[in-house]
Amino acid sequence: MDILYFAWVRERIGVPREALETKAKNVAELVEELKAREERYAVAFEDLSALRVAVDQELTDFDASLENATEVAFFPPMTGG
Amino acid sequence: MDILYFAWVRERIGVPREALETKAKNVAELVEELKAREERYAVAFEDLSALRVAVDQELTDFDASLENATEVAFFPPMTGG
Amino acid sequence: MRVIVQEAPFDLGAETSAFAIGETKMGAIVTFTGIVRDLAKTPLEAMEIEHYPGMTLKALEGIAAEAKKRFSLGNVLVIHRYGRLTPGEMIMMVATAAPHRKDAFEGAEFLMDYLKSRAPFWKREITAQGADWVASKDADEDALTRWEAKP
Amino acid sequence: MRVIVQEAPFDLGAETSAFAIGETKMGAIVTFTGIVRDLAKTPLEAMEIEHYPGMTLKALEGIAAEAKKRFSLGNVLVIHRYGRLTPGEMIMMVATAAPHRKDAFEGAEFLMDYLKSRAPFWKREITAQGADWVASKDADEDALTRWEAKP
Repeated sequence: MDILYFAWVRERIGVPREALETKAKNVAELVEELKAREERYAVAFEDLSALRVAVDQELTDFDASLENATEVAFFPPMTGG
Repeated sequence: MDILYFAWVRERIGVPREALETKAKNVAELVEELKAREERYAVAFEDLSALRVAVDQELTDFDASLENATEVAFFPPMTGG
Repeated sequence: MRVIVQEAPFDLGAETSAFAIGETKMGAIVTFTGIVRDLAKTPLEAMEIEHYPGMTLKALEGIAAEAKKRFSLGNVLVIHRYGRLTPGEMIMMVATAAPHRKDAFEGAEFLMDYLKSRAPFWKREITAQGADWVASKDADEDALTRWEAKP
Repeated sequence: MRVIVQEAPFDLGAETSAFAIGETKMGAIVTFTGIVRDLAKTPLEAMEIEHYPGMTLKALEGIAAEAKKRFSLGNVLVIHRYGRLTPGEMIMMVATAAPHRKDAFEGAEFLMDYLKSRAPFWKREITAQGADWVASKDADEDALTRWEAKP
């Protein structure tokens, strides 16, 4: 599974994307897995209310299923326009 | 005093403007004076709710004073934009 | 503030571009353009717009000044044509610049609502069947209550 | 419907003009343009816009399609830039064509409200003091409730 990071989430984690083998069933489980890996993940995912997530390039929630998902992206609230 | 007519008011009265000596104190009195003159005025001013009036190029009401006024215009509701 | 009343066509692209250039304190530009529509049952040949020359510019300037008073706006542009126009031709445009998008949108909507019912223009549609004055719409008059209700 | 995501500048005048031409069934065109504003306490050197290449176009197309579903619209145009922009440069524009002005305005406002908070762009302001990610505004999130309340 490809994990992508944007804006300050990318800066805190230090890479724009990485490939990961995971058994996480939903986004929240994936987040817990990442947080357990290293301090920089724990810092980036400290406050989930400040984060947004897209699964396979569709905005969704942290309880979204990862079944058949190939790409998950984490980022702060968007500031387009 | 110059009296101006626009759109279908102009068409019904038959002239775009005319000069008039009047002692009318307000617009309503002027309208009565005009209606008394000829049938075409009576027809044009039959339904005042379908008309608008400007005194000295400012939109106003039919009870507006004509003191010091030099130009009165009658026309249907505007359709700009 | 720039208010123009003219018979000649205007260049929407050039006007919009000139309006927006150099607005470094403004984050938002909104434009509205009105076009002669051919929606009559019988094909529309032309739209004739009559106006009140002595009053038109003054009325448009008054509406633009009121918009600047009510909203946080930078520059404001109003162009309105009169005379004979054919379907597809542009009748008029407004443009507003503002620090934030809400003021730019509301400023432009305010201008349009007042232009519709308070600027001395009268439209007549010409078809093969003859000429008909366009009736004012209750909806256009009602649109003004949105602004009258506000402080 | 035309949706463009690009790093290069766009020509607001040419785009607006091309959009409006030949819309004989549409009476109203609204455009919105966003400009890099220099309102920071320390002078703004540049605004950097990051985006999510795989998702951006899809997200913008989804927002534009939703606008066409909700309002009586003709053509819709969305252009959004990314990369490094300096103050006064145009960031993005939307344009809507509609038979009536209300739909044209509401369509453009809908597009803007969703672009602000639902399109994957992130802005960073660069000053002599350093770089700061622009925080999302509660007001932008709140703006969406206007559309969610509607059927």
